[in-house]
Amino acid sequence: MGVRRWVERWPLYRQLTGTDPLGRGAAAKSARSLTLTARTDTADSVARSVCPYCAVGCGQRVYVADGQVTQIEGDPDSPISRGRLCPKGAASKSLVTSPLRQTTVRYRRPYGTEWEDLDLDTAMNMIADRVLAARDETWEDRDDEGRPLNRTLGISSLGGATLDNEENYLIKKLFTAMGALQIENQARI
Amino acid sequence: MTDATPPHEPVGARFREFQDGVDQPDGKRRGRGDGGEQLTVPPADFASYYGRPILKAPVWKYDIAGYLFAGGLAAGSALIGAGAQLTGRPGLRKVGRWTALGGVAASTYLLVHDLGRPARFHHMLRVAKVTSPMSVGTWILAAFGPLAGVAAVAELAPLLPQHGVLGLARRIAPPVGNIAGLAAAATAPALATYTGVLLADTAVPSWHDAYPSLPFVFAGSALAAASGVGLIAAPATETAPLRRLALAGAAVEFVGGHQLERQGLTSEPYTHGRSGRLVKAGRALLAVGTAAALVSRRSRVLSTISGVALVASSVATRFGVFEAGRVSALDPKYTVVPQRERLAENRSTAPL
Amino acid sequence: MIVIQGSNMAEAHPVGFQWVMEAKRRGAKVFHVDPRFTRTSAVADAYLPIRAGTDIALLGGVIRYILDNELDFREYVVAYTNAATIVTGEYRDTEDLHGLFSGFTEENASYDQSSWQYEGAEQNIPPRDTETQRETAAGLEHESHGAPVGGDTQRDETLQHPRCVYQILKRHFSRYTPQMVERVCGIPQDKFLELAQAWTANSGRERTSMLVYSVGWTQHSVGVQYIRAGAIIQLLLGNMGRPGGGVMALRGHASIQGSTDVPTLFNLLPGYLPMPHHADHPTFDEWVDSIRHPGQKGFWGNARAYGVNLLKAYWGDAATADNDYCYGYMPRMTGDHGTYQQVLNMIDGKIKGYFLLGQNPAVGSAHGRAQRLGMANLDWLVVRDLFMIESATFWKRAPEIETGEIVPEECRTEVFFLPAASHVEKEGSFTQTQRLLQWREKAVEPPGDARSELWFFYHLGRIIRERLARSTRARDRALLDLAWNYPTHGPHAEPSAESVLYEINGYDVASGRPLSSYTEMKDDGTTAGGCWIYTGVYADGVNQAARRKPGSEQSLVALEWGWAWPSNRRILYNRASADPDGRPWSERKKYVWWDAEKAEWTGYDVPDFEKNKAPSYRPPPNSSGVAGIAGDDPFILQGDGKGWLYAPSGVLDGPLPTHYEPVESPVRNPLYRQQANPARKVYTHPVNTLNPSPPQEHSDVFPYVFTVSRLTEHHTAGAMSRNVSPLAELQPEMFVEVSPELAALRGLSHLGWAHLVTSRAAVQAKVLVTDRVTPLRVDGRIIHQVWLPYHFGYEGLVTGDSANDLFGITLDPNVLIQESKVGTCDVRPGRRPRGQDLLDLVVDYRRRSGDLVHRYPPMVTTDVADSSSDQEA
Amino acid sequence: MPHANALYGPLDPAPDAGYENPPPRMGFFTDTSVCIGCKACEVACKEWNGVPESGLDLLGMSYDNTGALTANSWRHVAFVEQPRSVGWATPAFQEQPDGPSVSPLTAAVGARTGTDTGTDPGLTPGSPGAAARMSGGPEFLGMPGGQPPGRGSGAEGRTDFRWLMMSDVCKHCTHAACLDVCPTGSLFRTEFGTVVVQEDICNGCGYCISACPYGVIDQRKDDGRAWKCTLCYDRLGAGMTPACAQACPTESIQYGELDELRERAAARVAKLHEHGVPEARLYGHDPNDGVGGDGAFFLLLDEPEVYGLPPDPIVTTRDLPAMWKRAGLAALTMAVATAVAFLGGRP
Repeated sequence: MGVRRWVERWPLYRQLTGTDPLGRGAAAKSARSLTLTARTDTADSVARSVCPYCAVGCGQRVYVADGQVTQIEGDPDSPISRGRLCPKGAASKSLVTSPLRQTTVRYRRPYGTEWEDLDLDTAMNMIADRVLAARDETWEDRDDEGRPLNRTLGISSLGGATLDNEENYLIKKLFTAMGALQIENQARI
Repeated sequence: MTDATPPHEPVGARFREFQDGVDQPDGKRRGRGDGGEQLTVPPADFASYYGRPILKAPVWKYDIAGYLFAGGLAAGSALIGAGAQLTGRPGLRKVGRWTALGGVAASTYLLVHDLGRPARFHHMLRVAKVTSPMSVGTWILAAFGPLAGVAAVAELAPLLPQHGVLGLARRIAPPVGNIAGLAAAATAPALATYTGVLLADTAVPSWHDAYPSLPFVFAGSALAAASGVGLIAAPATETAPLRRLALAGAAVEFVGGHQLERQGLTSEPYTHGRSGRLVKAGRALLAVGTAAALVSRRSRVLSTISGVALVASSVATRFGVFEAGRVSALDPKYTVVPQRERLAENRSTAPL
Repeated sequence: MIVIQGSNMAEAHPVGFQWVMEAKRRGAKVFHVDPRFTRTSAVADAYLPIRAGTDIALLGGVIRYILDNELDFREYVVAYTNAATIVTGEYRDTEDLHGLFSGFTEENASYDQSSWQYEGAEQNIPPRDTETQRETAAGLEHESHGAPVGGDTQRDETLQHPRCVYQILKRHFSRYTPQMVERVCGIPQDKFLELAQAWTANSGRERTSMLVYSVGWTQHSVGVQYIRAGAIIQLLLGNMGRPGGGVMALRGHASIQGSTDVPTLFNLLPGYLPMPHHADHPTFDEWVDSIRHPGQKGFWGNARAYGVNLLKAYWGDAATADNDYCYGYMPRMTGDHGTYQQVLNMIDGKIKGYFLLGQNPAVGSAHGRAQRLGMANLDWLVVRDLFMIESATFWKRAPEIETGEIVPEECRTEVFFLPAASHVEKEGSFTQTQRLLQWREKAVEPPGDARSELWFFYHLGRIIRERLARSTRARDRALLDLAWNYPTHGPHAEPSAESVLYEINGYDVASGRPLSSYTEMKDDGTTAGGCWIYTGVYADGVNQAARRKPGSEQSLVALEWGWAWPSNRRILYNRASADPDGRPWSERKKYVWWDAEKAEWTGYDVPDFEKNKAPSYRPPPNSSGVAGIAGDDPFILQGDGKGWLYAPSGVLDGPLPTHYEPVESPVRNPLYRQQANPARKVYTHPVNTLNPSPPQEHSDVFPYVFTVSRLTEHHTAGAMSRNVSPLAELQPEMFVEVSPELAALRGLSHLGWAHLVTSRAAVQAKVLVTDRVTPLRVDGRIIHQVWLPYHFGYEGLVTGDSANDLFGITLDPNVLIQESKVGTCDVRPGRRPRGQDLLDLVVDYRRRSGDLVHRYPPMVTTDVADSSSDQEA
Repeated sequence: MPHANALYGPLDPAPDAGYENPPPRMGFFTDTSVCIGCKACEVACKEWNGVPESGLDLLGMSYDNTGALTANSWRHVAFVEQPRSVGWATPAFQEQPDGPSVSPLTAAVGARTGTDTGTDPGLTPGSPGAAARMSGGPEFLGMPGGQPPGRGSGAEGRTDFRWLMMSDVCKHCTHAACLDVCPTGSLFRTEFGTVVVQEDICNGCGYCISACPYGVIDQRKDDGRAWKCTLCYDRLGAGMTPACAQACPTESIQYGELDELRERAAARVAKLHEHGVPEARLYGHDPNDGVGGDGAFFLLLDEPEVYGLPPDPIVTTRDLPAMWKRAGLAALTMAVATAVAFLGGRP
């Protein structure tokens, strides 16, 4: 039985007995080809997303298997992009899975010459400390004529325009409450 | 800072070459702008994409040129072995059979070594495709190799003890060897000539256009080389047929080679450049070897010289032909110009 | 017809360009105007090479062509634009003042706008102090609405009155002849006429033409006026508010539109509400009144509600009518706090800390050296990005390390690099270039320490509020009273983005019901909403931005894909797609129309008009707010409901576009004695040297024009493409494109090296000599232009010098955007020197071109004879 | 029995390869007249198929830094700058103060970039002379003006200009030499009529590489195997569009049933001819051509060789029967010669 199956799977046997005597097609099909599937078909989930590059707003479908992004391609449903992507959009999977992505906090101490590692919680607390200190040091309560200023000019921020509306909203809200005025964005540039 | 030429630091190895050429002549000439000078590049009579080859040059390494030689040698030697066997020349037979085995072993090694994935050599046996000279060749080799092996091993019979199981083998070996030797010889011409098809059945212009002649060149070269080995190694008393065979081989190769040079533009690599020099050297050596063979008669020295020349000729021819193919694939001229001519011809003969 | 100018659409917006190709397939003609022949030009029906920075001269030429030949869409122009409106007799044009308008004050280099007002409206509103407007980039407030106009205007619908806008326009543009266009722009007259004829021939009842621009227009010291000039043409030809028409601003980043709508900009609050100014807006009422202008017409009459809702959204229960909804918590502007002012302040040691959130100014902002020197003089810097970008590693890898200007051991800046989540690792909405909000679903968890900005700011706020919990200081009340309770989920306590969107949308305070339209916003504190123009995105408790009904199952307008502000309208001012009586201008161009039977506006899109306001409606005298807009006034967010050919206020550098040379130009302005924009924003700072331009001496030290832009294969400052292998390999090295003629002149060879020198920096690049770049004949001289991509920096898979290092800092006065599309430079063969030699080279250039540190180009040059009488050598 | 046209001539390849009732033959029609050279096809292909990087080299061949189809680039966008008119546009640089065109010279310089390694995958250097010729077009015979660029101006300067872009790909020939010569059956014809390398089979013999008349298939040296476009065989199986065609923003790459694509292409050519682009022509569409027609064919605006395509490719196996005959004859000659040599000496 084993031998027989082995022989039957031998392309030469299929050549001699099947429809493909020249061995250029059906007979030559390999085990991998016989079971080949598109990985979009076998993905665990698909997220409907939007391209992060320019402002055209092309629809993307993000395919995920085992918690990893396995494919990102254009969403044919999008009336804007009709499933198409430019080279940058088409490279989105490489963008999010790039081995060059930084995934840990890095810290350069004053006058340091190398990066150091830092725990995320520690970093958050250190940043909060510095924000509060800078704010206190540079706080302006009122102008020369006694009109309110309620602000600090000791803190700046420059945001990229790939941030979400919700993120921008919280950034502006927090900084405004903090009195930090110098909040800027790529939109200025 | 003045306009002194700044240091050049090539960003990548690939730039080194054009850095040399680019930053100097044109730039300076244009910079001075003293007029009149022609800013030209060598003219070409055909269009192309940045002058780049249309075809991919064969990725085969010189393994394959070696394979062509070794396979041919094996085939010719098997024939000689069989001839010697049938005409009662045991010394020559032994040399023929051993050379056949050596040749086929070497060629198999070279063939496998040249694979990108040598461990998958056996995939060659998945299919048998008449459209693939390599597949056909593989099956020929699969037949020839064991036969040549058996024939050669049979020559070891005298070394076996007279009695016992091995004694039986000692008695059976010669007839088995004889059958195997004849069978190997029967497949040998195919082994020697299919390689002509192997090269010709490609898009490589100088190879493909040479399809009528390459099998002959290779057949002749195989005979010459095998004769050469025989002239060197076989007892002088048994080499008479080899002189005739060398002559015959040379004749066949000369005729084939002559055709190679008559196939239009794609002959150029066979006559010019390094490949052309190799081919020419092959022919010169062939002439020398054949002549030496004819006059050598009883001279051991002359026979050896002849043999070496014939073997060297075969090596040179194979490498020359191999290289000519590479050259013709790398220059878009050999792809575009003949195709353009063909189109023009078709157009002029097409009914209006 | 599609005119693409100031944009390389095929390269920078390839997928959007499919619609251009679709139109072309259906017979539309595509014109491309650009300093160099690009991939857009390659498929265009006509390409016009232009000298960088002269677009207004070309557009002015088209305006003159239209007016001279009376090719305007007269019915549209009379009814829908302010062409008939009469302007005060005080007004003086550039024709009278050598390129200045009336009202210019030299001391502060700004205009008093009162002499630009409509007749009879001069005293109605005290024009805001223009200098303050400039410092606070007040032009940006008009992204959602026009500047105010007071009272009723006087009109002459025959357009014959010498002071009606139409006649003023005609006179203003009278010198923009085809000959002048050729002289200024280097565009041959035939080519110009081809454009002008096609544009006018393809506009009217039956046909429309579209105008497309990008940052090729905005990044100029006269940037806003470029767009004004384009808008004037589109209004004159009746192309606004109609399908296949309009002015398309192609923005360059996924949510850059969102970043202005829900701004992270110093001068704006969400929904284009101004950030309070210490002098102008000391109280809540003064702030509100400055927005709504009591007595004004149009939708800004409800500004109080928008303001109250924002403050309620910010401070929740703490915001009450009694405390002016916590208006007192708001920080106040005193002047320019923009990013470039900040950078100069950093260099001067005035700023302690800096957050960079997915932004890479070391490469992406003008004057890269100033950016890096600024960052090297901070106490601390927080960089949040996907990749290790140049702005995070300036302290060890910047070019200034090599020159010794930054020494790691002496640089005190403490740097925190926090990895950010990518677009598939968080949910949220992007607003794309057509104001369309689209929701992204989260696909996977971010890796390692990577987090969203939402997470970072929510938790930073949480920690800060915890630290201050026991504080009794007044200044901390704003933080402690902040409504900062967002539900979180998941292992990292990620705040819910939908809950933030819900707050942005607005809700009824008592019931929590999401508002469905900004018209539901109340000014009594019973509703709260973070961004009034986004109200409706969460209507009915449904995330409208997440709607994804396939395009194939909808009309072309696709109203059920995502959600566009305002009110899901896809074409703004689409009332103009119907004639004054509410009938479509033509069957071909039918879009929105008045259904008399049902007495309502209807059509393919959401009508941008009050649904039941009949075309015949005329406002009663002295009406204000929305009621003041007539039934045939389509431009409902303009004070007078009209499309503004002439802007009596709101545009700080003149009511009409005027060609001024770029601040750095090799050419004396051929049109006027006034060389450059007299109202531009200038920074005098030792680091910010500017190359001399005529009529200054030594402009010949920097004889060539350079411009920069994008490649398809890369994205802005390069972090998102130079770190991505399949993109990096497609454009692997910094290069400069030069014409064969300049290559011959300067001894450059293809694939050899060249370096460009300005008074700021020298930048090296591989040379691509190409026919795609042409010299131009400008005012009798040959002008050479070169082009560079600005994507390269010193980090990533592929690296190179940054083109933005070449630029100085000069800004447009209206929106404070820098002039980074044109500058002058010298071009030299070979690589640039390194280390001290590099500094010496730049210093030498500065010396040869005069002592630039102390000599800025004069703001006003009207006292210097013009070019026609003072031919330059 | 094999079809009479099994080696040459018009043929529906899938049934000939042993598929009973195969789906319609699928293919690409690449319309270069609407290509904007964005290279989305190159990237989308790499993303889907996991194709490795192909080198970080500035080649100076206009915007082409890929250079050629290789084992690591299964789509390749060619860029050609020419001082010629494109039918749909007015002359780009009319009345500009230009000297003569520099395109031939830059092309000649670009030709010298690359290495000799052939397929590393790498890029073989070209011949500068032949490169210079590409930007002149077929009727362009001399070199550009005899003086340095910039010297002349006005009428003698360049006025016309066009920038051709074309996304090249495996042609999926009806008669695919690579497939024919493959000794392992790694290369095979799919039910969709496409030609695919089976990566679990290929042993890197390299024969296909010499056999391809288009220079498409290539060996990846560090891997040993041959690689090329699969026309996204896995996606086709799932009823999806190949990655490149799906991404293409301007429908330059169209995917579909080959018969329908051929009709569409003919209509497009007719339309272009009508609109003043007489140089538009199809390439690889004709079932009667030397490879039996391509599964991926093109609309070109210049001669094929300008884009790096062979003008009249013929599948090498067309001549295979004749080759075998010659080999048989040679073999016979060899046998006879041997016999004569051994017997002839013994009268």
